[in-house]
Amino acid sequence: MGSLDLEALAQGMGGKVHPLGIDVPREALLPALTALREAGCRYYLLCTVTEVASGFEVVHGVRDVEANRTVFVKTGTGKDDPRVPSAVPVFAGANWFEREMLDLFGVVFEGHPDPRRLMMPDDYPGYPLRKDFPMATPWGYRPATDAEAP
Amino acid sequence: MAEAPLQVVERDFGELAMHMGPQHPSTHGVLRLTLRLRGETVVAADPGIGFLHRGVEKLSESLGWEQLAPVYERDDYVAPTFNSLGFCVAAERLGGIQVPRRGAWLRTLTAELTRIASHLVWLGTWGLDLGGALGGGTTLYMYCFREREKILDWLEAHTGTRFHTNVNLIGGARYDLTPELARSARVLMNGIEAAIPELWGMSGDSSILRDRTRGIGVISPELAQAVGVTGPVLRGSGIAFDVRQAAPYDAYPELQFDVPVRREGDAFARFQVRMEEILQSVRLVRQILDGLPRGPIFTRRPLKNPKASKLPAGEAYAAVESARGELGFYLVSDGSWRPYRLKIHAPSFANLQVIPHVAPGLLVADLVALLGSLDPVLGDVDR
Amino acid sequence: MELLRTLVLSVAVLGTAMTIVAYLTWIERKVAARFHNRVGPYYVGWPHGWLQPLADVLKLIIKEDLRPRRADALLYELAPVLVVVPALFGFALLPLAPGLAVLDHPYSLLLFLAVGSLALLGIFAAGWGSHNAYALLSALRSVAIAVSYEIPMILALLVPALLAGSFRLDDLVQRQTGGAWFIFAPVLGQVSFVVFLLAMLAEANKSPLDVVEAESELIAGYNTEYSGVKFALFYAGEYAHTLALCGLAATVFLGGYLGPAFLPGPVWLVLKSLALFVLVLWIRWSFLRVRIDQVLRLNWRFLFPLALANLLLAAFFAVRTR
Amino acid sequence: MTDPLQEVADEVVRFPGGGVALFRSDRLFKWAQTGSLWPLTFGLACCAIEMMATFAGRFDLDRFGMILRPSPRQADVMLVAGTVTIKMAPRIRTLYDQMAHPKWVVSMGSCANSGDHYRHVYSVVPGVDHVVPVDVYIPGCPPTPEALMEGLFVLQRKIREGTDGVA
Repeated sequence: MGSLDLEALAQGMGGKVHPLGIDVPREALLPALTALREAGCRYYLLCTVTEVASGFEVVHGVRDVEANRTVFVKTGTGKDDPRVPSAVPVFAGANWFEREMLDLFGVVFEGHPDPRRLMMPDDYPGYPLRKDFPMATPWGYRPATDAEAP
Repeated sequence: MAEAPLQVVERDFGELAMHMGPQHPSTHGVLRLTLRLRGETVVAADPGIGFLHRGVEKLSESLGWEQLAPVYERDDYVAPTFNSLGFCVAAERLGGIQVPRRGAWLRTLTAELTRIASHLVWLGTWGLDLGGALGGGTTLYMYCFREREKILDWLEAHTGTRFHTNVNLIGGARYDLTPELARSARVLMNGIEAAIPELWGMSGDSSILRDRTRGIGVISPELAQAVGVTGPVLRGSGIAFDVRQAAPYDAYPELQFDVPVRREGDAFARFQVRMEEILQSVRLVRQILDGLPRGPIFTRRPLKNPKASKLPAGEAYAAVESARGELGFYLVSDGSWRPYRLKIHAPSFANLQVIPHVAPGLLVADLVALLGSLDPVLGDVDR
Repeated sequence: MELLRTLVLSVAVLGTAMTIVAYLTWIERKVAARFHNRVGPYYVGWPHGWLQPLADVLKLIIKEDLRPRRADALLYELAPVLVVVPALFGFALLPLAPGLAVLDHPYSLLLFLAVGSLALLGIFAAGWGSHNAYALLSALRSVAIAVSYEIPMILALLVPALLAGSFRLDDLVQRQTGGAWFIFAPVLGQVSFVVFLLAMLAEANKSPLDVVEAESELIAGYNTEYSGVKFALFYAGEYAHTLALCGLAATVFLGGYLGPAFLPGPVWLVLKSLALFVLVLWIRWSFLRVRIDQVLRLNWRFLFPLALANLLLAAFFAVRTR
Repeated sequence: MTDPLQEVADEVVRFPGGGVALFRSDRLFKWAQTGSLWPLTFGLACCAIEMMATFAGRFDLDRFGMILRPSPRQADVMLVAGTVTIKMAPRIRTLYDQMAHPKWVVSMGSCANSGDHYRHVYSVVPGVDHVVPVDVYIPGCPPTPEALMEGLFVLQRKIREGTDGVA
């Protein structure tokens, strides 16, 4: 799958090409991933989120193992409504990656089968990896006094 | 008083919900498996992680480029040098920094030695899983750790610490190799090569291990690719993908080695892949010792003041082949003295995702065998 | 007068048995260390840790004796006793010298086996009583294994009984005088000894068949919830049960107290049992663990038919020579 | 390290004329407790690997009577080896409460001592002493096996001389 297809694919989806892969609008994310899958990128690498000025930038990494080519599919979301369609229907491997991003960034993945927190305790307030989240938030563990000990 | 009518209570035994972990001898650290069992058979298994989440990605947004390598070494603490190597390779790709040949070869030397040590820890703890702390498993664990101690002694002589060695710098290696160390490394490799048949005899040859691991936790190539498993788990399912050959870094373009692959995709296949990888690593170390080039070992001295070292703005993704698989760093830099955003693709994180797909139908004992064959390290998973 | 003799003899036998059982833990740790080429207990009781068992037992005694709140009180407290008493009872039946045994019963072989399997009740009571999922799973497994391995064990013991023509252990030993130990019987002896050995491994849950107390899967098996004295009882009960079975094997197959004159009878019995115990240790510390369904399959598909065929062969052989 | 039995021996008071020997019982019990300290397997992070190497053949803590016990009921010492996170802390507290008295806690490695370089991270408890009372702290990241053994000897000395563990 040569880079040429990337150019055509990006134009087709109304996005553009960037050094690590393609950048597509939110609605075109799933069609782009499915197209890449058909073109041979069946290996799911990772999903990450970067907080940029305009909001959150969700990046899915997929790879064609035979052709040894890795494509990063980016889509941007607004600051106030961080909603992105979930890639789990296309790639089963996205499950935990997306749950981690929900847990640490608060980006909501619509259609995710099991949207729970992955890393932090379930009742943890706030999203730690956001820039506005102070590093040493004192939501620490306060030891159970002996009275509460089971 | 009239006899109470005998009630026949027909009650389906139903499922027993049970937690395995997080403090459990065989879960390789703090992993909690929420199991639904029907008798001994697993109906559903949901791994719960986060018990060792140390917020490394948030921490790395407040540390300078030079200060980060030692922090990442504590992620995958069974094979530490791969983490700092992965970060340095990614930072060098982002900043376009050249690494001198001798420095690159030295980095590959410590990486391959760490791979052998990590596979020995895996075999030892897998023995404990399959054989129990008061049984034959401990014998396998003792023999594996005896060999590993020799490697750790050599690393201590070369770098000063047993396994968090801080050998890798952005732009080269920190410690040079003296002739005596090269000689003792050769003796070390002969020792390891002699020990592998003995370890194989204690584990691979015993029919008990074969019966316990053959056909257990079969991962089909399609599932392997869809879930994105990596390393020996991926190569155990018939997909010959190794970052050292796909995207070679440091000294690998100039070294000859082959990548062991198995078709069956079960726990025994992964066992065979890792055992052969140890032998390949021994071969690699010997090639490095024979052909070590002369010259400097790093291009830029590690700067005392972290604010002085800046990397250009931009994004980069680079990966290394750690003992557990593809350890990738997705760097986003805004040109300042510290990274803007950094995502670590942890191999154990991807490998653990396969459990809910493969666990149903296994016995509890098989689940332990499957978990051992995936070789997860929870520091790597939780970051 | 009779009562006094039995009392003195039983105190003597029980005393030596318990000290041997205590030192079995030391033997096990030393033999295991030898397999791992390390040192094993050394500094507690200076030369080679010979006071280690005393330290372990004393520490366990002064530990806090606790019971989980939701545990079933009766079962939880009774379980350790139910495990230890049947194991110790076995020592009463083993003949120490011609005609000298604490309890000389015409069917002492069968009595030994009957009481021996009572220990299973204790294990199941512990598993069920301590209200812990792991212990429950372990209790279910122990019932499955013990029931299925009783049969080959009994069949294996029937062969020497058949050859000796009596169930009295003393007669069995008398029959083996002059070096004609039953293990040397042409085919029957070796096969029944191996079958008995395997059954013993499962019964006393020693690896590779120790699925009952499989740490990696079930933490500490049925004694997960026990601490202090009760755990010490379990610990001693398990070793006593193994030593009793080794003693039985020595009596039935290796000619109990028979041996060259320079050592008294009982010492020969002890030496042979310890030799068998070290053999069990050798097996325990060198093999990985077999899975629960493989343990049962090994029994029903291989051990049980083999024991039956062996018994038929022995019956045929016995009729021909009688 | 003087041999504990020697100390117990010279405590023996020869009853004048009679064959009876008097022991001060707490010396004997302390000798038993230090002679068979059973740690609870509680590996969290890198220190767990170093702890396993210490229990392996080369450093072999079995020489001092220490066997690893998986269940908290049968353990005397809780060896906390690794970073304590806020998600793991309640479980550490539960395990500590399940252990039978007299019990001790050894905090191994600077992560357990004070949280080390993860000290200011949102998900890390800065030191296990926020969760359970600690008897001995072992510095190092990770402490070498010799350091761990030294820490356990200090615990033995503390048991022998100091307070009898946690009340």
